[in-house]
Amino acid sequence: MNKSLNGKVFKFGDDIDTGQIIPGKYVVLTDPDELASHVFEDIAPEFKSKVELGDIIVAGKNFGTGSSREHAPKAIKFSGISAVIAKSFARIFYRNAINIGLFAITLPQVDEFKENDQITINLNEGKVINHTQGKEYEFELPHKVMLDIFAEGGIIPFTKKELNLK
Amino acid sequence: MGSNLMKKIFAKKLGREVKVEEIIYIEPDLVMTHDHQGPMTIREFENIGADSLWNPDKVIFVMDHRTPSQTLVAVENHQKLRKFAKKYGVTKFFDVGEGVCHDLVAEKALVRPEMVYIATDSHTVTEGALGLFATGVGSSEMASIFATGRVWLKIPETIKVTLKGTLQKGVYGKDIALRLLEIIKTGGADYKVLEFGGPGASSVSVASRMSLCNMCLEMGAKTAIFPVDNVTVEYYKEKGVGVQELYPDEDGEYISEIIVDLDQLEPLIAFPFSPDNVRSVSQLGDDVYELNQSVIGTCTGARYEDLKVAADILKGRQVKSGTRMLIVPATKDLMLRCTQEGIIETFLKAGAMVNVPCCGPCGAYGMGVVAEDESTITTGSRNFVARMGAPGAHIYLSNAATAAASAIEGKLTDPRKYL
Amino acid sequence: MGDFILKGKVWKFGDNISTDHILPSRYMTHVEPHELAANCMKGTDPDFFSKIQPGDIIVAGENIGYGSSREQAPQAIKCAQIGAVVAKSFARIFYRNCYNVGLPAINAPDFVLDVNQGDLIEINYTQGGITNLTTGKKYEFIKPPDFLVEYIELGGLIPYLEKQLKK
Amino acid sequence: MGMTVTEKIIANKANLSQVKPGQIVQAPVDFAFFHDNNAPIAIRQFSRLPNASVWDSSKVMFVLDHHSPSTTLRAAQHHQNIRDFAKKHNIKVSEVGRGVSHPVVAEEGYARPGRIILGTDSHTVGLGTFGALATGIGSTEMAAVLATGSIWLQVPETVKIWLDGKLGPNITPKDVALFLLKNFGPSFLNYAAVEIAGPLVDSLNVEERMAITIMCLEMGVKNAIMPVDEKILKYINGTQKTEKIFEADEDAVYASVVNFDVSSLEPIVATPGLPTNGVEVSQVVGIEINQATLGSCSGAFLHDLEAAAEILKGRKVHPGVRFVVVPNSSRAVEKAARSGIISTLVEAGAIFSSPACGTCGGYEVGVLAPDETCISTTTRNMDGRMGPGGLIYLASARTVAASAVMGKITDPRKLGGGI
Repeated sequence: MNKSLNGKVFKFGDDIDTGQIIPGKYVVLTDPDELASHVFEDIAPEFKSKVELGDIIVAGKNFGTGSSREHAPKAIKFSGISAVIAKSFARIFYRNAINIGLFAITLPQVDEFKENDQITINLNEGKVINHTQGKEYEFELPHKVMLDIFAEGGIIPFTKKELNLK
Repeated sequence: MGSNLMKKIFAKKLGREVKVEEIIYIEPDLVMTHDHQGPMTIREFENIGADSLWNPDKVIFVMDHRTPSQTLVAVENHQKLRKFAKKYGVTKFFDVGEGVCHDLVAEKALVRPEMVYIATDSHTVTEGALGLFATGVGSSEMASIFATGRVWLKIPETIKVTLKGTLQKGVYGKDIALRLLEIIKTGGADYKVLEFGGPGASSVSVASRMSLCNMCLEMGAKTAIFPVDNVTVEYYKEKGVGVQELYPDEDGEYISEIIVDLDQLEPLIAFPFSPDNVRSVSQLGDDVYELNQSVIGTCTGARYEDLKVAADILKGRQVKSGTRMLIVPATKDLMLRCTQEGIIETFLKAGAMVNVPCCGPCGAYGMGVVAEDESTITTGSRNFVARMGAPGAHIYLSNAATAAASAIEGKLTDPRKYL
Repeated sequence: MGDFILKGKVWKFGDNISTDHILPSRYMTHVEPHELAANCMKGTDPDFFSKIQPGDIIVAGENIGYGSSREQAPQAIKCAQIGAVVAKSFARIFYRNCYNVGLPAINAPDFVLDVNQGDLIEINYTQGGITNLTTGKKYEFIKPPDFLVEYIELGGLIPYLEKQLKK
Repeated sequence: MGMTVTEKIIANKANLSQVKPGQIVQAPVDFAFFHDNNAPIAIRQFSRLPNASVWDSSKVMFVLDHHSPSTTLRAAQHHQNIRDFAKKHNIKVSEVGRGVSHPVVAEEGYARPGRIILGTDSHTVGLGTFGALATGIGSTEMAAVLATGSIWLQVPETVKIWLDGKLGPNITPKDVALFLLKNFGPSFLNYAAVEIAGPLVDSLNVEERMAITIMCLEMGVKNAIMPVDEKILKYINGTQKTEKIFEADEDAVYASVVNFDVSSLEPIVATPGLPTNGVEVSQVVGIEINQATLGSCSGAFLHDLEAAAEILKGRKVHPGVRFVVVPNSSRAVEKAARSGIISTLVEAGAIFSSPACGTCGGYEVGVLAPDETCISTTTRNMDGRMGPGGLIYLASARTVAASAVMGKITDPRKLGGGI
C-alpha cells in the first residue's frame, strides 16, 4: 500500500455533484481514460490540462452528491488525482472512491487549503501535511474493511484475491 | 433500548442484534443494475474473472436510462447487457420500453418487505417505501456482489420523521420530501436512515411514499424506510401477495426526531439550482416565472396517482402555447392502464406529448432537453446546473399537479385552483 | 475572370451513394464546418477524411446524393475541401445543393467509366473539359451555364445573391 | 401542344401560356417549410444576406420534427434559435410533438391544388397528392426563397403511372409504393415528374395516397402528382370553385405511360441497401429480426396504426423483438387513443413514442447496434441509416406487425384477419 500521497491542491466548493464531475451524456462510456478526458468538463474545463499525476482535490461539503455513477470517481482517478479531501462526501461516491482505489478523506479544515498548495497525505499516521502553509492536520483513517479494499487497489482486485483464496 | 425498522430487518436476516456503527457482511435478497451502470458493472465483473453469478435468480437488469435505443453507444450497451444476461442466466431482464427500474421492481412485486435490496442507482432508496432496506452502490461493488453474493454495510444512525395530520388536496409525497429538504438540506442526512411513521402516514399512498423515500437520497440518506402498515399490506394484496405488518418498537433507537404537520403542508417548488431551495406555491405572490416546458415523468412523479391528477387538471384545458408538455409514464403497464382509462387521450387533447416509459427527461437522457435561458418544471428529483441540458437552463421541481397546472398557464402555478 | 481550373487526386465510389453514405443522420445536428468535414463520407468510408488532401476529387457512378435533401451532405464534401464531384448522374436535390454551396457537380459518364482510384486529373470547369493526367486521356462535359460558373466562382448561392441584391 | 398537370402548374405560376420540358423558368412560391434538421443552416445563410426580410411570413412554417422532443442539448439549442428567428419574423412554428412536416402541412391545409410548395425535406414530393407541385430543396436555396419568394425551376418531363385493380387482403398502399420503386429503380425517374392516377388511387383515402407519393422520391422524382377529387377537396375544406385544379390536356406529351394492375400484388419487402430493392415477401420470410418499427412520414399514419393494431389484437410482440411505434402526427395519436388502437398496441408490447421522424434516420430512437436487423415502415434502408452495421428491411405496417409477432419476417396473410 502507498504510504503517502503527494501533489498539489485543486480546490472545489460545496455540493459538487456527479453530473458536474462527469456529465450524464458520457455515462454510456466505460473506458476509464475516455471518462477522464471529460472530467469536470462543464464546471472546470481547464482542470484536465493542469492536473498532474498524484494531485489532490480539496472540496467542501457533500462532494459527489447525486447519482450512483462510478464513472465520477473513475474519471477523477484516471485524470491523475490520487485522493480527494472534503468536508463531507455523498455516501455512494465515498464507497465508489474506495472501491476503485481513489483515496477519500473527511477533514473539517479544508477551507484553510489554497489552490496549488503542495501537500502530502500520510496514510500510516493519518496525517495531512500542507508544505506550502507549513501546517499539519490529523484525520481518522477509514475502517479496516475499507483500508483492506483500498490496499488491494479496489474492490475488483480485492474480490479476485478473495475468490482465489477460496 | 428497542429496535428501529432497519435494525429489525438486519436482526432477522443475521439472526442477531446489530449495533450502530458496526460493519456487517450480508447477502442481498435482490440486486439490480440498469443500462447506465450495467455496462461498467459487467466490464468489472469480467475483470474479476468469476465464471458464474452467485445467484442469477436474485439479479435484475433494467434497460431504462438510454431508451428506446437512442444512440449507437447506447444500443451497443443494451446488446452487451442482453448477451451477458443470456450467458449468465439472468431471466429478470426488463428490456427497452418496460419502464423505470424503481417502479418496475415495485409494480412486479419483486421487492418485498424486510428484504435487503441493493442496486446501482442512487434512487434505490425509493423501495424503502415498502418496508425494506434498499440502498445504492457503484458498478465495481455490484460486480463484486455478482461474484461473491455479499456486501459490507455500516449500520447507520436513524432519524425519526413523524408525520401528523392528513395530506391535503393537491399535496403529495413530493411535497413532504421538499419540506424535509428545506429542513435537513442536501447532504444534511449523510449516511443516516430516515424512518417514517406517525399518525399521518396512513394518508400517504405508496406512490407518494416512493417519491418521498426517493428524494431522501438528495439529503444524503443511506436509505429511507416506511413501516409495513395497512397501506402496504393493501398494496401487495392487490398484487396477490400476502405480507406481514412491521413496525418499530415504541422505544426504538433514534438520534433525532423531525415532525412534519401534513395539515399545514402546501404544494412546494424547488427553485434552481438545488432541491433544497424550496418555496411554497402560495409564496409566489405576483412574481411570474414563465416556463418553456413542463415534464411529468421520472421515478419521482410519473405513477398512477400523478398521471391521474394531471389528467383531472388538464381535462378540457389546453397547454399554453409556447410551453411544451412532456409526459413519460413510469412503466408500460401504467401506460396501458392510462390509455384504457382515457387519461392518455386527455393529455393528447390538451396538447401534451406522451412518450415511452423511461428515465428520459430526468437527466437529459434523450428527451426534453432544455436550451440556455429556457425554464422547465419537472416532477423529477434533481435540478442541479445542466441536469436537463444547458447550464443556464432553469429547472423547477414540483409534484405532478403543480406541473400540470403550470403547463396550462405557462408559468409556475398553484394547482389547487384547478382541483 | 479566367477559366476555373481544378486539379486533384480521384477517390472513386460506386452507384447510388446516398446522402446517408455521405453524411449519416446521426451527425445532422452538426453545423460547424470542421465537424461536417470530419464526418464526410462516414457512412461508406469511415476514414475518408483522414486520407484526403485539399483539392481531391470525388468520382461516383449513377445517382450520387440519392436520398435526403440535407444540404449538410454537399457541405461536408465542400468543408473537407474536395474540389468537385464528378459522376455518371446526380440525384436532383443533391445536384442543386452542390451548386448552392459552391461545389462543382459534373456529369461525365464516359470519364467515370475510364478513371481509376488515385488517378490525378485536371478539370477546366468553365470550358467543360477533363484531362486524366495519369493516363493522358481527355474528356468533355456539357459546358455549364454562366450563372452556375458564377455560383462556383463566388462560392455558392448566397454570395451570388448578395452580389445580385447589391446591384 | 398539350401540357401535363405539372407543366400547367409551372406555366400558370410563371405567367406563360406554354412551357416544355428542359425549359428553365422563374416561379413564385406559394408555401415553404423548414424542419429542424435543415433550418439552422438556412437561418445562418439568410442572415448573410444584407438587409433581407422574409418575403411573406404567412406562407412559411417551421416544423420541429427530426429531433423531437429536444433529444440533445444541441437539438434544444437549434430549436431555440428557430423559435427566436420565427418570433422575430412572425413565422408559425409547428412545435415538437406535433408531428412530421408532410402530414402536418397537409393537416394544416397548406397543401392545395395548383400551388408550388417547397420544403427543406426530400419527401416534400408527397404533398403532390393534393394536386400541387411539391418538391424538396436544400437549406441555402431555402434561405434565398425566404428572401425572394421565388425559385428557378427546370420544367421536368412527365411520366404517367396508371394504377388499376383492387388491393387484396393485407396488401397496402405501402406495398404499392415499394412495388413501384422495385420497378423503376433508384434513378430511372431522376428529375422527372410522375402523374399517378387510376381506379386504385381513387379508391384510397388521402393519407393512403400520401404513403405512395412520399415514397416516389426514392425513385429520384422531382415531384409526384395525383388528381384532385372530392376526397381531396373535403380534406382541405375546399371546393371545385375555390381551388386551382389542373387536369392534363388530352394531347399532353408524356415521356412514357406505364400501366399496372395491382390486383395480384403480393406484400413487398425492400431488402437492405436501397428502398428499390423490393422482393415478394415469400423470398425473405424467416429472417430473424431484433426490431420492428412503425414510423416516418410515409409509414406511421392513422391507417398504419390501425393496420398494425388489427394484426396485433390479442397477440404479443415476440420476446426478442423491440416494436417501436412513432406516429407521424399528434392528430393521428389522438384518434388512435380514442378508438383503443394505442391500448391494443401497448398491450401487445409496443414501445410508444411521441410523433417525430425518430426511427426513420435513427434520430435518438430506434437506433440499431451492429449486426442487428430491423423491419420498418420508414422511408429508407441505406447502410447505416439506423446505425452502422444495422440491416433495415422496408415493408408495410401489416408485414412489420406480423413480423414483430413472429420475431422474423412474416407474410401478414399468415396471421389472418385483415381487410
